[in-house]
This record gives sequence, structure tokens and C-alpha cells, in this order.
Amino acid sequence: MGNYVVELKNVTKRFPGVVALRDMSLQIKPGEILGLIGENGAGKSTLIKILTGVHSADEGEMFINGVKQDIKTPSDAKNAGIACVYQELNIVKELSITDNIFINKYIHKKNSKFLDYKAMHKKAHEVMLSLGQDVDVTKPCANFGMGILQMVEIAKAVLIDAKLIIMDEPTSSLGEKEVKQLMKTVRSLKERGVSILFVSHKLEELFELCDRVTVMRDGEHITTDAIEDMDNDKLITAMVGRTLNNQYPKIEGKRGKEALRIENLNSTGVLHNISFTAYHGEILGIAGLVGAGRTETFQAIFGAFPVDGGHIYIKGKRVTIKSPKDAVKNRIALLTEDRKGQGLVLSQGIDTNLILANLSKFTKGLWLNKEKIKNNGDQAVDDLKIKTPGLTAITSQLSGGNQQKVVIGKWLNTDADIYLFDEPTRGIDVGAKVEVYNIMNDLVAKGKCVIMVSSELPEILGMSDRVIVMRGGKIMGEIDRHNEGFTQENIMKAAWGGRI
Amino acid sequence: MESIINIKKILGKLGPLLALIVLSIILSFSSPNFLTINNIMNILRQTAVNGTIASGMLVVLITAGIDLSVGANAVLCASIMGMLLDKFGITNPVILIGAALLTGVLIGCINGLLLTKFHLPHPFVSTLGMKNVLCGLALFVVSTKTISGFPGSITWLGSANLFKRGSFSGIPIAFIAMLILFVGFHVLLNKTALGRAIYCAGGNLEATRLSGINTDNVLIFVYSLSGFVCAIAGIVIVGRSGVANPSSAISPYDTDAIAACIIGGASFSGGKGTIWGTLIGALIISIIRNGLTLLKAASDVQYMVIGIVIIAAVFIDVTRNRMEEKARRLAGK
Amino acid sequence: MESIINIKKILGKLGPLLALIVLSIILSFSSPNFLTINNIMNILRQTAVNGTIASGMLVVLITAGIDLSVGANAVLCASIMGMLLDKFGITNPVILIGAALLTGVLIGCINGLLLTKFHLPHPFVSTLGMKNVLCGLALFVVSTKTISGFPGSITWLGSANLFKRGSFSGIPIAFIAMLILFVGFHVLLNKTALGRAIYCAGGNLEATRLSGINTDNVLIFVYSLSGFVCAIAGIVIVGRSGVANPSSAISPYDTDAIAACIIGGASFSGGKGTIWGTLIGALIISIIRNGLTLLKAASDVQYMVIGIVIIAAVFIDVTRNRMEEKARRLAGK
Amino acid sequence: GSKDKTTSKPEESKETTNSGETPEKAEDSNIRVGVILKTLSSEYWSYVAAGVKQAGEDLGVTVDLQGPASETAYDEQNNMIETMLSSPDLDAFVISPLQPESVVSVIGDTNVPVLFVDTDAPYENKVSYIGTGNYEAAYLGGDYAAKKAGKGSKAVIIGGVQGNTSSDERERGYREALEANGVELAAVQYAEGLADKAASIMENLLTSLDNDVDIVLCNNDEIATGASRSVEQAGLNDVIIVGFDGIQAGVQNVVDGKFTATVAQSPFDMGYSAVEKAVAAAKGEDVMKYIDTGAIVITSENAETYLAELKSKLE
Ligand SMILES: Nc1ncnc2c1ncn2[C@@H]1O[C@H](COP(=O)(O)OP(=O)(O)OP(=O)(O)O)[C@@H](O)[C@H]1O
Ligand SMILES: Nc1ncnc2c1ncn2[C@@H]1O[C@H](COP(=O)(O)OP(=O)(O)OP(=O)(O)O)[C@@H](O)[C@H]1O
Ligand SMILES: [Mg+2]
Ligand SMILES: [Mg+2]
Repeated sequence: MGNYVVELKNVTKRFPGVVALRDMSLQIKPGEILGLIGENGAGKSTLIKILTGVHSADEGEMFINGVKQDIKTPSDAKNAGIACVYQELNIVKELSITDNIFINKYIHKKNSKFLDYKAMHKKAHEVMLSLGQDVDVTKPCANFGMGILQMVEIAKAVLIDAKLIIMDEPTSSLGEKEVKQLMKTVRSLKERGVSILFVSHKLEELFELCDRVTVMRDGEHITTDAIEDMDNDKLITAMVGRTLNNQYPKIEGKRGKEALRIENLNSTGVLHNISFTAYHGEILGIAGLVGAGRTETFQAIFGAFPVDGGHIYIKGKRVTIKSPKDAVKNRIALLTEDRKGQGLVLSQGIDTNLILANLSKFTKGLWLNKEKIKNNGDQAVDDLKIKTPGLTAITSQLSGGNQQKVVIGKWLNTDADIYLFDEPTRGIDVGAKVEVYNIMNDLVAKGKCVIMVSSELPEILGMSDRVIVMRGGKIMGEIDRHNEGFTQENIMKAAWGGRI
Repeated sequence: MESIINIKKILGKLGPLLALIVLSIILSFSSPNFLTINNIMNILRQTAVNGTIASGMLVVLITAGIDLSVGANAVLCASIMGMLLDKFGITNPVILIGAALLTGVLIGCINGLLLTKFHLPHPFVSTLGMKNVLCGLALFVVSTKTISGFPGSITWLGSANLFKRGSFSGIPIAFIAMLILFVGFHVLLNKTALGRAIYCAGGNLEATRLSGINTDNVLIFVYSLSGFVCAIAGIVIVGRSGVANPSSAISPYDTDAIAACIIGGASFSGGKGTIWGTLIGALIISIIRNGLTLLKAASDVQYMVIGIVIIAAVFIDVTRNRMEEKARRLAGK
Repeated sequence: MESIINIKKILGKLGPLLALIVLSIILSFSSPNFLTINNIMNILRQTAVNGTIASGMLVVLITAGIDLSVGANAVLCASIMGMLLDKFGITNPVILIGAALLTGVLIGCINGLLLTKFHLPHPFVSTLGMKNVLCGLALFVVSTKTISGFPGSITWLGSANLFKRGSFSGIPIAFIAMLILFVGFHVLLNKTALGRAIYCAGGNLEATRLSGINTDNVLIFVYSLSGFVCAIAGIVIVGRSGVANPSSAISPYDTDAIAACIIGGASFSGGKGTIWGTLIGALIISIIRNGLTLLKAASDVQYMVIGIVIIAAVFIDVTRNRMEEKARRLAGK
Repeated sequence: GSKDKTTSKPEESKETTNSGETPEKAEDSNIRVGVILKTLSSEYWSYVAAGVKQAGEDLGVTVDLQGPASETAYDEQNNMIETMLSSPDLDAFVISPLQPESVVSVIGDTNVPVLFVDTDAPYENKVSYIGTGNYEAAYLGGDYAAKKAGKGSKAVIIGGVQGNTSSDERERGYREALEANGVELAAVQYAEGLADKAASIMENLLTSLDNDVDIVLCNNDEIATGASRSVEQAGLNDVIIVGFDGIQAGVQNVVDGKFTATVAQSPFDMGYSAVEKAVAAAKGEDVMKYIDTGAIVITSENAETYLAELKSKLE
């Protein structure tokens, strides 16, 4: 018993309408990296929240270093040496990186109650640097992108001498470079004797990093094994309950006519002469490192980011898009990368979120067509395998991956011609990813144009017909699927600044 | 099927409703006059102004906004009618009412524009500023005079009664008009796409905008709607009091309206609230004031009771929600 | 190094400061009496009450809250002193001031508890309820009488002046006290862990809670602090007016304080705002009112000007921020 | 407390004072009189203001006229007083205090001659008080109504803001008049100056008193208008309703028979003679300590004349 840092025994947690955890047990050894995987809604985040005192378990026990202990609040967890990087970023955007990193562990001036900002800025900069981020830590977090903020979160956890650091999908919004950096950090933490509970939907990462891996499904413990005894298929089978033949079920369609042409899109300081063409019946991938300006490109096309020049052509005809409304009118759909902030109305039900981008489709005259909304919603929940107690469930109560599916469902309802997918599979499980890929295949088969931004190179390579690589707000090059240069190395090279 | 859901929804508003019932029972015992038909009609009569204003406040609150200019707007609309009557001798009800409605909507529209096109931060500031401007305007248009002598066609809305006979004081038209307005709001909020957009804009403005909805227009509409009902409230005020008194523009009509909405389940963070909850909230406020007058309570007691009821009503609601959630969780399904 | 950053920060507050300067210049030209030393002292004197209340409002706003009970709380504290004086003949300043401070903190603490432990939703409701309760209490404790005859030791804070000689009216102690309070707030907000926790709680309550900070305690502290400065404001009010007037509890002290904070850069969504911005905001409000008096503006003009200035001050700030952001973007990241 | 001193008895005082310490002998055209009224945002005060302006014109002096935004803006009035008194070239100061004791403490020890209008205050160096006490005027109105209704009848009072000096004084005047005439006071409620709130209060009072009300005494004409509509709605015809202030709408209501009476304190004359006396004081002339501008009860008999007079004065 004494050889576990933290042990959970027979924990059950219920939410209205669902049992998130059922008789779940988990053991974490000192100095090990334990992987935790499971489908969306399997209960991973809930498990973590019980470890950190955010939720309290309805049943079950918790042991820390073999001693039974109740963790009722986040400060209990902190005192017990448990730190956590949550799936949904917990950043105070108005405050500086330093403030966020030192939240609740401030450095005081000697013998005084006053804060020593000099020391804190210095230390914060050091920590961020050790994570590979040379940033101005005195600036408010609102100035930084998701990648940096994720690192701030990790820095927070690194900074306190925790015995156990929990990371809930820490790599989901990071690019390759940051992921590498993070892995390095995690390993060095392990060397210092810190245990890590690592949650991820990216199997490669688990294989690369973990000592053991625990699989859960439907809130229950399925198996815990040494990583050597596992392989891809075994993991997926344990997780999904069935085998997946192909992680990237690419179906090549027939490239049709020009769908979208961008000419010299400029936004001073952010985007420089972005030009590309996308066609019906193809998936165009956009690769690049975090901060390459891919999100801004999408938002600019969608009328949600200011541009200083450039033209947009749809089906060869020039259009002006000044607002997202114009974009939607021109049959463009944008799946944003930040689902909480920009994708969902969290306080509303699944049904309302599903119809939001195309209200007119669900009205009869002036009135909402409730029947249509319901039928359509039920269909979407079915098709997308959204795990929910009901169609009217409030979206804030869905697990991260299921929220993502709702956003996808919303845009599928628009019958758009051009789909801009910004990190469409962020935070969703392997099984669901395949479903999203199948959806993209369907769209392409119907002759739609899909443009996908992704930081996961295997996904880009697995699903795209063509790939554009961006860096620093510029397009570095383009590679076709049938070109022999269509490799991870080439894309990385371009993303780092080389020409293809 | 749907009606069952509706009953459930209404019962879901049990918190404020419970407060309303408890309050009524207490008052029935404390004052023999409380539960008389005429007094009930009085309560309805006294709910009309606040209820009307509150309906507009509700949609504004749903979008996570606030409109502090409502009372001043209502009084300005009344004063505009007063000006037309006093300075130009106009008694044509169509012109008078038209002018009032136009003023109300225009002011609301400006509030909306300040928020959206001029990018003022939280409408608290812009509408607070607007409140002051309107107070000044109200005084200005009638040269600080209190105007009386409105034609019956104008005062009808605020003072007429249906089925008035014998000792029965009749059902106040103003309340019936308010109910019709409420039904309209219910339909707007629940049965139309615009209603959905209003809730969504309140829940997450950015996500709604990025779904291709012109949120600026939604917000401008919402504030204009609030202005529109203020104009109606202004006409009712003239009917009830017989005068347009510009100096009452500064009166806290806004807090009563906000209180009605919040007691009825709306929230400052937007995305929440129903028109029937607001009705209950407005009734609760009227009932307290009515009951306290019947009991001849002094000002100090009135203040304290109203304060406590505001807190208690919301507390009951919150506690009920928490209990319910706990029960559902323990039931485990 | 650090001082440069501070200057930058202060210049960052240029929006309201600019409004203040422009306003002062306009008024200097419009009224020869504006830029006299005694009038400037008047402005400072007239800023003291609102500034003091606004400082507490600021910390509340930083936590994304609001405290509508401030004015009523201040007047209640004054009335409590009045009661002790009138009914019990107590003139000992320690007891009187102690009672006022205790009352203020207690009320603030209750506001905090309602929000955190009783889980009332937005403090708008609980503090609005509290405002009413306090109005009632203020009337009650002094039996609706206005109490005068406070000892000099009590009125000193609100009425004494430093360096008063000849025609110079002296620097008002109340303003100096306010400044000292502001320095204290500056230190609290910027130099202490608690201050940072206050900003964090306002910026992202959940994140702060998850960081192991007891946000309930932070909020209770913040509302108690607001209550504390209200008590001081109450004492200043007694000193300035010479009386404790319970019926002024309903006066809109809260809106003036909120306006000062918002003009000074605070936000309803929390996490933002500085005490020096609030100082500028409070000064702007005093200067407008003072200037309007000097210019002999009629009530209607006064209202309109105040309204427009409130809107304009915020508009300038917003526009400046947008410009700045654009410039930063154009400068290339 | 000192409250009782604030209202002097309605009798002409023969006592005179020498105003100010060393008032400069100034040319009339250089004389500057500061006037701060209770507010400028109501009709009643606009009559006082009209009188003030008229006097300024007639006498050829500069008049600085101001007033806070409402009759409960106590602090604002105090600020105005400070600002006004600190201007260097003020020759005389006329004030209508919202809060007498408070105003006295704000005025402090100025050298400028101070005159009170409409409402008196216990200020030591007071030059003069011009007006009729609210108490006295309300007493007149209450007395008129009580006599008309007769002993044993029932009355209610709808006040303004409880705790506000003039509202309290009017209430006291009404109360004592009722008491003196043996009329029962059944209830007192406060409408805070809102006509629609007054309508609601009246409705509720009629309910709680089973329509058994003979007299309604109101804090002002707006309140009386609201109350009269509720009375009318209830189908009661012989309730005596008394307003206060004598604004046009109020007097018109008397003409139309909707009110029985309204109490008018001749606001125009008040304003006019306040400035007149202030100028006299500035010149160092002797001014009577108390000038009663009188109050009249406007009934159906004199309403039309009064209304015509009112309108002509406003021209
Ligand atoms: N606050 C809540 N209220 C109600 N239900 C909840 C709440 N939080 C989680 N759930 C439900 O509990 C279940 C488990 O959710 P959890 O977030 O733990 O999943 P997860 O394994 O982290 O999934 P993902 O990979 O998508 O993040 C889901 O069905 C979810 O809908
Ligand atoms: N390393 C960095 N230093 C400073 N600012 C950065 C950095 N990385 C990103 N940013 C800022 O964040 C903004 C948004 O970055 P974001 O991550 O959205 O870009 P992206 O190319 O869309 O990346 P991705 O979609 O892969 O996350 C950038 O425009 C930039 O201003
Ligand atoms: Mg999760
Ligand atoms: Mg991106």
C-alpha cells in the first residue's frame, strides 16, 4: 500500500443523469508517468477533479502515501502535493504571466508582507524559458495565444514542488515544438521523483512517455498495464470496446472546380500576402507551428479578423466578407479552435447550439419549427455519437470531446460549401476522431471543400489531399498528396522556415 | 405533451411562485382587506407600470446587459406628450401616442447603438449616462412644468377598467395590456429564431457572432424593444397619475424593474430568465407594497420588508435549485 | 526600471486623465472662478465622500461584483452615531466612530456572506435588497429624525482644513484622509498577495479557486472593506453636513461611485481597474458638478451635461484602447 | 432639538438687523446675488426662480441662480453652497435649505449676508427669512379641510419623503390642524413625490379603510393628482383632497373640481422679495428679520384668478 503516492479506491461519482465514475480505482507509483486514456465522456476529467478536490466523490476512498485522506478543496490538494494542469485553461487573462504563474504562491520581500515582483518576474521568465518560451512575462495573458497559455499552466504546476502533477490533455493545443518541449519537461520532472498522471488522446505520446497506462470506459476501470505490454490496437480495443482498422480512413475524392481563392490577404503584423486556392471535393490541410497565423487566416476569411487588404473569391466570383454573417451567407463554415469561448453557448442546450448557425432552416415563417429542431437534433446526437442525457442538456455539462462534436454538428447543419476546420479533433478520442474524419470524407464526397488547420502532423498527412505550410503569417509552400515530398520531414522543414 | 412540459417549466419557477404564495397567505391573515376582489384588482393595477418596464428589462438582461434609462425614458415619453399638449395644443391621440412610442424606441435604439457601434463597454455606463440626459430632456421639453389635462383617449390605457359594475372596481386595462405584451414576449423569446438569438447572444456573444448572427442588430433590437415598452409605460403612468411630471424621471423605476426580473429568475450574466418569472417577480413587489400600505407600515418598515423580500425571494430560488440538483444526483438514475 | 513602468501605466490611464484635463481647460475658460485656489479646494472637498465610497466600490468591481448598498450603509453609519448621540447622549468620539466602523464592516460582511455562503447569484440583488434594508434601518434607529449637534471631534474629519489662513480656505482634511486611504488601496492591490488574489478572483473566479485560494474569504474581505470605507464616508458626511439625515440613505451615492470607477477604467466583468483611475474618475465627476454650478446651469442642462460626460469619458477611453491596439497591430505585433 | 426653532410664527417681526459686517457700497449694476433654491427641477421652484429672475431684471443686479437636481440631493446643495460662497465677488446670498441644520454648518462663518427663502434655518447671522413656514401653510390647508369635513371625520396624509424637512413640516402642520379640529388621522403614507405611486397608495388606503375617508392631505399637487384619480376611480365624490404648492396643474384641478383646494405659498413673490432684500442687505440697508410672504388656500372661489395671475407672471 505504502508504495503509491496516490491511490483511489472504488470511487463513484454521479451527475444529474449520468454516472461519471463507477467503482473506479487508480494507483500512482512514486516517480512514474501513468497514462490515462478513455473515450470522450469516459470520466477522465471527473476523476482528476476528484483528485484535486474540485468535486467530492459520492462513494469511495482516497489514500495519499498509504494514508487515508479526504481532499475536499483545491487547497487540500495543493497541501497534499497534488498539482494539476486542467483541460480547460484556468488563466486570469487580465493579469500578467507572472501573476498567473505565482497565483497563490507569491514571493514576498524579505521580512515583509509585500510582494517581490522583481524576483517573481525573474523566476517566471526562467521557468517559461525552461519550457522553451522566451516571452515577456510582465504582459497580460490576454496578449498570448493558446499555446503560450498552456505553457503558463504547466509552469504553474512545475513551480510548486508537487509530488503528483496531473496533466489533462496538456498537448491538445500545442504544436510539435511545444509538445517536444513538454515531453522533455515531463521526463525531467520524473527524474526528480515527481509522479505524473498524463491524460491524452494521442496514443503516440503515451507510448513515448508513459511507464504504465490505465484505460477507462464509461466511468469504469478497464485495465492498467505496463506500456511495454501494450500496443496501439490493444489500447484502442480496451478503450473503444472494438477494433479500429484504420486511424485515418482517407477516401480520395475527385477534385472539382475552384471553391475558394484567397489573393494577397494582408493584416499588418500578422498575415502577409496569404494566397491560396481550395477546390471542391478536396481536403486542404494547413500545417504550421503554434502562432503561425493559421487561426488568423481562417478568422480573416470568415470576417472575424481585421484585414488591410486582399481579395476573396468564391467559385471564381469576388465577394466581400465583412462579418461572420457575410461569411455564412456565402456558405462558409468556421469551426473555431476555442470551443468554449467561440464555439458554444455553454448556458444553452445542445438543441439550441445545433441550430444556431442556420436559424432560418429551422423556422416556419416567423416561428421556430420545434419538431424539426428535435428530429434534427436527435439525428445529430446519433450520428455524431454525442454522449448526453438528452437533447436539451446544457452544453456546459458535456465532456470536452462531446462539446466539440456539438460544434461540428452546428456547422453540418448549415449546408455550407466551404468548411474551415480549425483543430477539429482537438480533445476528442480516437474513436470519435475517426467519426470526424468520416464526416470530412462525406463532405468531400458531396463535393464540398474542406480546409483543415491541425497541429497533428499524422492527421494532416492522413487526411489532406494537399497541404499548405505556414510560418510567421506567411505561406511557406504547398505539397500535394501524390507528390513524393508529402512527408512529415518536409512539412516540418517548411514550418521551421525552410522552403519546399 | 408540450403542455405538460410547459406546466413543468412553470413549476420549475416554483421558487418565486412559492415566495408569492407564502407572502399572499401571510398578508391574508394580517389584513382582512388583502384577499378582497377589489384589492386584488388594485394589485394588478399597481403592477402594470413596473411589469411593463420589467418586460423590456428582461430581454436586456437576457443579453447580459442592463438598461438604467428605463424610468427616465418612460417619463420623457410622457413629457413629450405633455409638451405636444401644452405647447402645441395637440390632443389627437394618434399623434401623441405615436410621438411617445417614437421617442421611446429612438432612445432605446441610441442605447443599442452606443453599445454596439460606439463600442461602449458595459451598458451600465451608457444607460446611466442616458438616464441623466433623459432626465434633463424631460425637464427641458416641458420647461419643468407638470402637465395635466390629457384627453381621455390618452389616459384610457392607464385608468380604464373592464367589467366595472357596482362595487367591483373592474379589471384594469393597463394590466390586461401588460399581459398581452407578456404573451408577445413569451412568443418572441420561445417561439422565434430572434428569441433564440437573444438568449444565445446573452450566453456567449462571440460564439453567436461567429455563428453568422448579426449580434449588433440583435442588441440594438433588444434595447429598442426596451425603449418601446418604456413608452407604453409612460403612457400608462400618465393615465394612472393624470399628469406628466418631468421631475419624476430620476425615480428608481429601473431598480424595481431589475428586481422583478431577478426575483423571477433572470441573471446579470445573461442567457437566463423567462417572462412569466418576471410577472411573478413584479407581482411580488406589488404585493409587498400593497400589503405594507394596508398594514399602514411606516417608511422604515416598508424599506426593510422590501429589502428582505428581495433577498429572500432570490435565496429561496437558489436554495431550491441546489436542493433539486442534489436530489437528482442522489437519485442517481 | 520600475518607475518607468509606473509612468507608462499612469500614461496608460491617459483616457480619463485626458478627459479631466480637457474638462478643466474648458471650464477655466468658461468661468474665471474655476481656476482659483479656493475653488480647487472646494473640488477636493467635494470629492472626498464619493472618492472614499468609490475606493471600496473599486475593489468590489475588480472582483466582478457590485455594491449598491454603499450609500445606504454610509448613511446608516452616520445615523447610528446620531442615535448614540441623541438617545444615549454619548459624545465620546472613540465610541461613536467605533460604532460607525463596526456597523459598516458588519453590513459589508453580511453582503459578502450572502454572496458566498448563501450562494445568492449576482451581488446586484443582495446589495439592492441590503440597500433597502439599510434605508429602513437608518430611518428606524433615529426615528426618522435628522440629528445634529455632533461633537467637534466627530465633525473634524469632514470639516477641518489644513493651513487655513486669510482668504485661503485650507486643504480639506477629508480629502487628505481619502488620499491616504487611496495609497493604502494602492499598496493592497499591487503589493500584497491578497491584492493579487482580488484581481484573480475577478478575472477568473474558477481558476482562482482551483489555484487553492479561498475565494469565499477574498470576497467576504472585499465587501467588508467596502463597508469599512462606507463607514468612513458616513463620518465625513456627518462632518460636512453637520447632521445625520436618515432620509438621504436612498440617495444615489452608489451610481456616482460606480461611475467614478468605470470612468477610471474599471469594468463590470472584473479583473480591471486601478485606484488612481478611480481618483481621476471621482475628480471628473466633482469637476463637472462644480463647473456646472459656476456656470449657473439650470437643472435640465446639469442633467444632460453629466449624462453626456459620463458617456464621453468612457467613449474616449474605449476609443483610445482600440486605437492603441490597432497601432500595436500595425506596428507589427 | 433645535428643530422647532427653524419655523418662526407667522407674525411680522419688527426687529431689523444690520446685515453683513462691512458690505461694500456698490453700484447696483455691480451687485451680485447668489441664489440657491431647493431644486430647479419642479414647477413650484420654477415660480420662485421666475420671481428671482424678475427681481434681478427689475433691480438691474446680477443674479446667480442655482438649485440641485432634486429635493433630496442634500450633498449636492451643500457642494453648491460651498462653491458659491467661495467666489470672491458675491455680495449677498439667498438660500432655500434642503436640510437647515446642515446648511448652517456648511455656510459656516462667511462675511456675505445670508438670507433664507421658503424654508428658515437657525443661522446666527441671518439677515432675513422670506417665506411662510411649511408648517404654517400646511396648517392652513389642513384647517380648511378639517373645518369643511367637520368633527369626527376621517383623514389620511400622503407625505413626500419621510425624514425630509419640508415633507415632515407639512405633515406636522396637517397633523396638528386635524387634531385641533377633532378629525381622526387614519393613516400616513409616503409617495416620494411620485404621482403614480400616490395613486397606488390611495387605492390601497381606500381598501384598508373600506372607502371610509373624508379628507386626503397631500405633500404636493402631483401627489394630490394621483390620489384624486384613485378616489375618482373608486367612485367617491365627496372626498376632500388638498394639494400643496399651487402649480398650474394643481390649480387647474381645483378649477375642474378634482381637488377641493391647494395651498399656495406665493412662490413668485417669495423669490422676488428675497432678491430685493438681498440687494438691500448688500447695500447695507436695514432689512426686516422676517418677511411673511403669506400662504393662501386656493379653492374653487379664487382658483381661476390665481391661475390667470400665475400664467401672467410666468410670461
Ligand atoms: N458538471 C457536470 N454536470 C453534469 N454532468 C457532468 C459534469 N461534468 C461532467 N459530466 C458528465 O460526466 C461524464 C464524464 O465527463 P468527463 O469530463 O469526466 O469526461 P472525459 O473523460 O474527461 O472526456 P473528454 O475526453 O471528452 O474530456 C460525461 O458524461 C459528462 O457529461
Ligand atoms: N511564441 C509566441 N510569442 C508571442 N506571441 C505568440 C507566440 N505564439 C503565438 N503568439 C500569439 O498568439 C497569436 C495566436 O496564435 P495561434 O496559436 O492562434 O496561432 P495559429 O497559427 O493559429 O496556431 P494554432 O492554430 O496552431 O494554435 C499569434 O498571432 C501571436 O500573436
Ligand atoms: Mg476531459
Ligand atoms: Mg490556432
